[in-house]
Amino acid sequence: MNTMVSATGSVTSGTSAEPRGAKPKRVVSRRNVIVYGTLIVAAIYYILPLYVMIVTSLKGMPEIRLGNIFAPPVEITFEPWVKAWSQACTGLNCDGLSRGFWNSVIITVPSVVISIAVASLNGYTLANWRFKGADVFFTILIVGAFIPYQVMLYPMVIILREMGVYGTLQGLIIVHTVFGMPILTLLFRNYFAALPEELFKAARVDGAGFWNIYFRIMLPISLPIFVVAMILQITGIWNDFLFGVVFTKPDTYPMTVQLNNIVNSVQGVKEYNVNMAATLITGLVPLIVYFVSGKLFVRGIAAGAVKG
Amino acid sequence: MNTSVSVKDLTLKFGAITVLDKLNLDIQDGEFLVLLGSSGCGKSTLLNCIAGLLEPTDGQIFIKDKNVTWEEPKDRGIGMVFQSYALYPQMTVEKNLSFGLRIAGMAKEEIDKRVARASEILQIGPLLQRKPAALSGGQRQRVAIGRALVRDVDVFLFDEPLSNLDAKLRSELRVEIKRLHQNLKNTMIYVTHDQIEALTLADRIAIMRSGLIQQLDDPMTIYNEPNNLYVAGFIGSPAMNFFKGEITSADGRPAFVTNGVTFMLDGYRAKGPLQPGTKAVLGLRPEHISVDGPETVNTHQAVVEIEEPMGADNLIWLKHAGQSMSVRIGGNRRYSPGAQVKLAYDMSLASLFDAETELRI
Amino acid sequence: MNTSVSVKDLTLKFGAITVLDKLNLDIQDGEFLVLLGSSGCGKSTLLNCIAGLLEPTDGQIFIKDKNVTWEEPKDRGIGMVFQSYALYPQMTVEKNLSFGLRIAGMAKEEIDKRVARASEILQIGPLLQRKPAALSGGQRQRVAIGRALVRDVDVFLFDEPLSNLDAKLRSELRVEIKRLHQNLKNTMIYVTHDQIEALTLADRIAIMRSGLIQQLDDPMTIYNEPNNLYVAGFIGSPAMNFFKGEITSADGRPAFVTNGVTFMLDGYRAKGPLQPGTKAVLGLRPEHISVDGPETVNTHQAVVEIEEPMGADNLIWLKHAGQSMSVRIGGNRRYSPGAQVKLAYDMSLASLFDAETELRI
Amino acid sequence: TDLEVTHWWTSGGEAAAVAELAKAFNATGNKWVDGAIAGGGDTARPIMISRITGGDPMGATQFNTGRQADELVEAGLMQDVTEVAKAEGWDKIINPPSLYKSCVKDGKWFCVPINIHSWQWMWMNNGVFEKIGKPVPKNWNEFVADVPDLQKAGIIPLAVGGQSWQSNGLFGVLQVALGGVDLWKKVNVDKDAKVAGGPEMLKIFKAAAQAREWSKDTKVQDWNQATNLVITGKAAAQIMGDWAQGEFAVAGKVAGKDYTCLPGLGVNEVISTGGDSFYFPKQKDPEKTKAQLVLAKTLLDKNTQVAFNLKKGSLPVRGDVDLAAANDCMKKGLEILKKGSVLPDGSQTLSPDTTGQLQDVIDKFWHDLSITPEEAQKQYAAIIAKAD
Amino acid sequence: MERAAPKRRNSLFKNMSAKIAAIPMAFTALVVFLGGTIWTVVYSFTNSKLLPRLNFVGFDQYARLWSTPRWLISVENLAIYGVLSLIFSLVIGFTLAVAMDQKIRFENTFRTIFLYPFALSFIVTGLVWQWLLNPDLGVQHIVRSLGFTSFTFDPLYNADIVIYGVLIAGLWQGTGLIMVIMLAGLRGIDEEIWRASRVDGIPTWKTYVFIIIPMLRPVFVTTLVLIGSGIIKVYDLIVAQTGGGPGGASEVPAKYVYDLMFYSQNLGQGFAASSMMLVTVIVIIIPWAYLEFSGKRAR
Ligand SMILES: Nc1ncnc2c1ncn2[C@@H]1O[C@H](COP(=O)(O)OP(=O)(O)OP(=O)(O)O)[C@@H](O)[C@H]1O
Ligand SMILES: Nc1ncnc2c1ncn2[C@@H]1O[C@H](COP(=O)(O)OP(=O)(O)OP(=O)(O)O)[C@@H](O)[C@H]1O
Ligand SMILES: [Mg+2]
Ligand SMILES: [Mg+2]
Repeated sequence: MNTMVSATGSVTSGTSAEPRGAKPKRVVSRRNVIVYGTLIVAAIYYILPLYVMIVTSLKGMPEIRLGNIFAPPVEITFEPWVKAWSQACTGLNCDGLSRGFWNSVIITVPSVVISIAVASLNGYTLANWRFKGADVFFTILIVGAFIPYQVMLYPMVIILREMGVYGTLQGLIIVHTVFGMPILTLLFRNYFAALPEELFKAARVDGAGFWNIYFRIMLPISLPIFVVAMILQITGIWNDFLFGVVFTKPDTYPMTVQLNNIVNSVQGVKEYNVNMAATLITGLVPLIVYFVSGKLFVRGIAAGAVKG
Repeated sequence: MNTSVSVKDLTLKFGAITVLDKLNLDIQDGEFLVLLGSSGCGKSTLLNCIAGLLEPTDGQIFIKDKNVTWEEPKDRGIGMVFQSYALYPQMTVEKNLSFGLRIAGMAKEEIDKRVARASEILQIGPLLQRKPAALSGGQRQRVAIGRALVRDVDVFLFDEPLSNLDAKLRSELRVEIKRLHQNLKNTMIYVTHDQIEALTLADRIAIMRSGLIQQLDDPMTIYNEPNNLYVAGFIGSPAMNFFKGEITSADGRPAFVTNGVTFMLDGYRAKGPLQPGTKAVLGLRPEHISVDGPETVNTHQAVVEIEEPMGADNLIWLKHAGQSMSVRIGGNRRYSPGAQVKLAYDMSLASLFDAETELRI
Repeated sequence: MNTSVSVKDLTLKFGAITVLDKLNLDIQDGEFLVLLGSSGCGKSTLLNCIAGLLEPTDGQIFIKDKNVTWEEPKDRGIGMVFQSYALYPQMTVEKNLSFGLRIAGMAKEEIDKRVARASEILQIGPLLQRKPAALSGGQRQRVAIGRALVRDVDVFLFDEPLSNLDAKLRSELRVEIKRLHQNLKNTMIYVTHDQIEALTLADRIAIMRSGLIQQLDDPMTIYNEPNNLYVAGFIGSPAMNFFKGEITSADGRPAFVTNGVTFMLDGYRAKGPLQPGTKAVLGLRPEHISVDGPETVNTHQAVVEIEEPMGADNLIWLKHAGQSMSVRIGGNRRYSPGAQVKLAYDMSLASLFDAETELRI
Repeated sequence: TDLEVTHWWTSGGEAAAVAELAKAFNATGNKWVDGAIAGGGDTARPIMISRITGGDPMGATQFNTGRQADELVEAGLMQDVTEVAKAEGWDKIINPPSLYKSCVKDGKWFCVPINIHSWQWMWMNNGVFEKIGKPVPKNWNEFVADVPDLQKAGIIPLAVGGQSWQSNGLFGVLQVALGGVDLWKKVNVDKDAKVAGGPEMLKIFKAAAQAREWSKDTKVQDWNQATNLVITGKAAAQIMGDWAQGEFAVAGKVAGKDYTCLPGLGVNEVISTGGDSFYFPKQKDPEKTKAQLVLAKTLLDKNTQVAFNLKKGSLPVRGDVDLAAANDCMKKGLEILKKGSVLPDGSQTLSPDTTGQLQDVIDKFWHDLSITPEEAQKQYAAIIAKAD
Repeated sequence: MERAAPKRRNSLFKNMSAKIAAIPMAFTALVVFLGGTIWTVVYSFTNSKLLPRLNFVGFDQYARLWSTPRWLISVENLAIYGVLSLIFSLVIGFTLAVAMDQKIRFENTFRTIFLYPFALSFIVTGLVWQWLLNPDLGVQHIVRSLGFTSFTFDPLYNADIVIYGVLIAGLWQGTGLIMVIMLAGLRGIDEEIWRASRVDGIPTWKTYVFIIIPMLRPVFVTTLVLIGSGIIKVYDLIVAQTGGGPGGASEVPAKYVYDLMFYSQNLGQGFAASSMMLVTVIVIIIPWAYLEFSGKRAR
């Protein structure tokens, strides 16, 4: 720029060569290529299995036998979905997943509610009503988060037996509450600890006790973390197989057990299309929960997980 | 008049850390007491002990002559206003105000009456149906006070209620709190680390430092006759100028020498005889030094280093007796750096401290 | 002297919101310019545009006569100090200072030299091996300045660098920044909403309001002769007292009437002839009113409502001409509420504004 | 009375067989509540055991005939069905008698054997051999000779699914067929580590090493998928228990025409008498206990035995039933049974723990081609030495 | 005023409600986790078979455990899987979070895509990837049918690389959550840090590496807890995808425990393996949890 313009002078007229306003940007910049490239490649990796499942579930068996699992269906059929939902057999029962669906609902709803209620109460107690020994419980819980479920299976069977609730819905709810507790308690504790302590003090001066503060002050302002806890528990409990199968009976088997039965009961050839449809149907509830509440989930995560 | 709040030998430890150490404090009925001190000195801790939100390790607390050391906060007859206001975000203003009363199971009409009265006093009538998020800082503050007001308590506790506000609002609300106190005539205990707040609001100020009360006096006494070096340096902005030196006598009169410069102590009201040879610190407030005024027994030359015009006033920083000092003059008098000025001091307003004990002499 | 930073017709929109609207500003070489305005008026936005951290929607920016509108921040010859300091928390002070230089591939000796110089200027030598978490607020602040310093830039940009500090520290660091400017003689642009900072630091102050500069002048002019009602009300703490009324003439001399009270305007330096009948606003600063002093042409009676002792000064709030007003008097003069006082005004220091255009008349 | 019955029979043929049991039981005025758990015994057994020990027992449950439920019986968790056994004279009708030995503890009956499953079979697709222009092999050695031709034709000579019990079972079959019954007994019954480490055994390992090469292109997990490879002609043969027959049946294949079965690989024609038994966990409700006894009786009923075993492809436990409808292969089996060439099953002679350990060794040897027969044999013998 | 002070309340009854509310937590912590652990450890010194019996045999079970090739393989697999899963989860999660943080278009869409696998169970994940990685059906089949007939990609049937096949599926399921947490962390970083680094002229990637990552410590801690607890528990995925095969090449400790306890009916051995896992967890976690969650946060 050799024609250095005096800044006070006639710059305002500005030649077109003179930079002015926003710097022009190319759409296909190197940065965009890298960023979107990364995202798209990753997106393919993540979306591919879902694509394959959907496509396969819409094909007939002859088409599947021909090969390409990535090819879109030539002839779309909903037969596999119908079969998976209401006709697939396990042993003598040929009513597909439909039976398990309501069992799953009956198991999931109270388990989610109770496990979250207990965990949020734990978090609240740990964050606001610290008493001697509370930290010890918490440390044990955190370590408990690392214990494989299989290891705890036997002791759990014995505990439930001694409590006389083995094989009942209550028993299963207890199991889910116990094993959901470590992570959920951690989340709730972090969340409540990040709330201004003065809120708690103000309520105490106002004469509110433990339960009043919990129900009337803390609960109403914890929506984000409740959403996170709910999503984690709904997916966790809905997807649970081990406890569902060990702690229930055939007529109360959840959907995952039915799914396992359908997928693992091979009748001659593997009916991939039915299996895929069954898989999709089983995953549908948590998937819907995710798609609906994705934004809230991210917000809640920010509130509960990041502040370590 | 009776004592309203009385703290006896209060000690509080967090594990090994002693935050309050055998603290004693008596507050009169209807008094406005300010606890002033730098961050971390234990002000909030003391207030929380009085409120019953922290359990003291030792000692007793009396409110209205009743030993409340082990009472629940709600049974102490106190109301509290917090720094962040701590309004319940999910409740409307009205619900915020009435929450405590509803918890206590008070009759609906009585609640309404009290809320109405508080909202009238604080002029928040039109806001009653809003949620805290829809209020400005000042309005939130008023609601927070209202929450204490409806509970009809004897003692109001404030924990830095203005520190989150900007300067302009702060000075407005200061006046409002003062007015409120004049109307209600409750006992108020107010924690702050802003000395202007302390000076303007308090009937008495308790200056705290690491869990101990350094001086408990009315604002003017604290400002003009600080008990010790810490109080002297803490109060006043710009801060008091300090000179380290020695007491001597010149012409048979007591004097103070520092770096070869002599200050005659004529007019200083010493607490006892001034022993020549005592190492001492002389404190002079920037506004008690006159510049280029009539000569007195103490008139020195100095050079202007920096000028800080602050509108109404002008603060000039000078080099004197080998150290930097500040002098406050009228906003319309200007000195540029390098200018020579004549300084004169009024020793009746000065403070003198023993260099060792740091106590006023 | 040359212009150091020059902003031409700068416009910036966030979507539909226009934050800056064809703003023009010329800053001289070595000048200390303060951008003052209430929250959200666009100060930071303007500063970020100058720094190159925000892209303007339209307009140009010149630094040292070079058009830098499209330059990267690092190529503009600017250094910036942020409100939160934005120190890199995991690096020692030394690393913080040198990181930019090392990235730029500067020779080791040169880096060391610059760091040494900066740490000397800012007296942070002993802190060089600490991490930011182990520094006090004031020390962090200095490191943040140091980071700009080592880059050896022409223009320093400060975005409310003191607003996170407590009052005491703030006033100390203010002096330090002023001293730094006197030594370095760089151009400095300083954003704040604290008027004391603006008044004490600035060579010139630009008062901003919703993206527009209201007045650009040296501090004394801004304080004593505010351009318009907004500036008059914004600057000064406690704020200027305003009276709404009308210009008349009494005894053939210009006067101002409000609520039946007449103020003679003798000594007021009007910009033009004062038209009787004009609706106007009279502004009187609290410190320009004398209480119980010698009588002047303007002497009124008033009743004290509240007293706010602030140590060095005493602020009294009075009821006068049907409204509340504040007057500042010496810290040792006390008035209790209810006292009758005599007020006298110096009209040469008053301000008069057209009630409609809000401009000074 | 409703009685919940758990089992792991979920494949096509198995389910059809269970339906016969259910039908018979329902005909007694009770109700069979089906509790199938798919995924095989490995998946199902932990669940069954948990429920029994957890105090929520099912009405009846399948276990493999053998030692799997011994401790449950010892712990007193199982219903004593001696009453029915005596009345029905089970000790006389069950053939071979070795079958019920594991049901009887201290003279009391705790379970009902329901079928005989033998591992000792090889299944071959006749069409495949037609394609390569060879006759269907009559024994293992002939099969070995055909392997190169099969491979040339792009056919997997031997289909073996990925699950570890499949390779392990196959190894057992080789042991009996190529090593002889005596060798097998010395190792599996007498737990003679010397024999297990001896040269005879090494031959078996070498044969297995050959077989693993032939099977390595079988990229399926489940046994019935492997069977399916044989059915569809992608593979030539599979060594698998008689339950594989059910798959052929479901696919509409006819024994002798479409496929051929070789008991004992055509070398050593024996039947190992594995199988399934039903146990009856103790119930609180006396009504249920009654129903359990009814079920026990029903299971050994002649008609039930016939109907069930025809569908299941297994052999009945009663020597006195007429299996006129049986197909070619089953008849071969019955013949051998009549001759008394029977062996106990591995699960009757070895504890599940030992079985599991042996299985790990064989499984690893099968899939890791770098392990030499000698190495594998050494580990194998070490486990036999410590076996219980 | 000299009246006797009211008695200090018995500290046991102080905050009674809080203590009552903590009963489920105390029960879980003490009875289930602590009690269950102790019970497990005690029985690991017995020769329990199908049912737990107090028939002590000293360290026999441990001696056998550490001489069992399958256990050794399991431990080795867990180590490989753990280290790789940790590294890749963090790297992929962070990379995606960074890409998502570039003010991109369709952010919601991308986030949903990355996150949805987390809604699916490991059983489903295992099945899907078993199909995709099946050489006769999935990726290998497709690439071969495109003409690259020598292309081989059958991790699930190759003992040497089977654990990587499992890893592919594990990452697919879990990295979305890590990404979201990282993203939340990135969004929480003070904008001014970015500005400062731009003024300092530090390239974006260097800012991430030298400034942002060190600032995200608490976020990394949370993700470590999540990934770590997931790794130790890995079981369903293996069972659904490989069943531990081929030839036990993808065995993991949790599966060993389960199989020994229920399949081999050797509880003592299963408990010994459990105890080994517990000891490892405790040795790693307790000091860390102590540092991370106590003291510092005290009020
Ligand atoms: N729960 C606690 N555990 C340990 N130490 C604590 C705890 N709470 C406060 N302290 C310590 O006690 C001292 C006094 O704290 P306090 O909050 O009373 O100070 P303050 O005077 O209110 O300060 P500020 O003006 O910053 O509010 C501080 O040094 C603080 O670190
Ligand atoms: N990224 C953005 N998108 C939309 N509006 C914005 C954005 N950044 C700032 N604004 C708006 O622009 C206006 C000016 O903001 P700016 O930060 O410059 O104010 P400021 O004068 O620095 O205030 P403060 O004193 O609070 O820092 C505000 O009204 C703000 O809401
Ligand atoms: Mg405090
Ligand atoms: Mg700003």
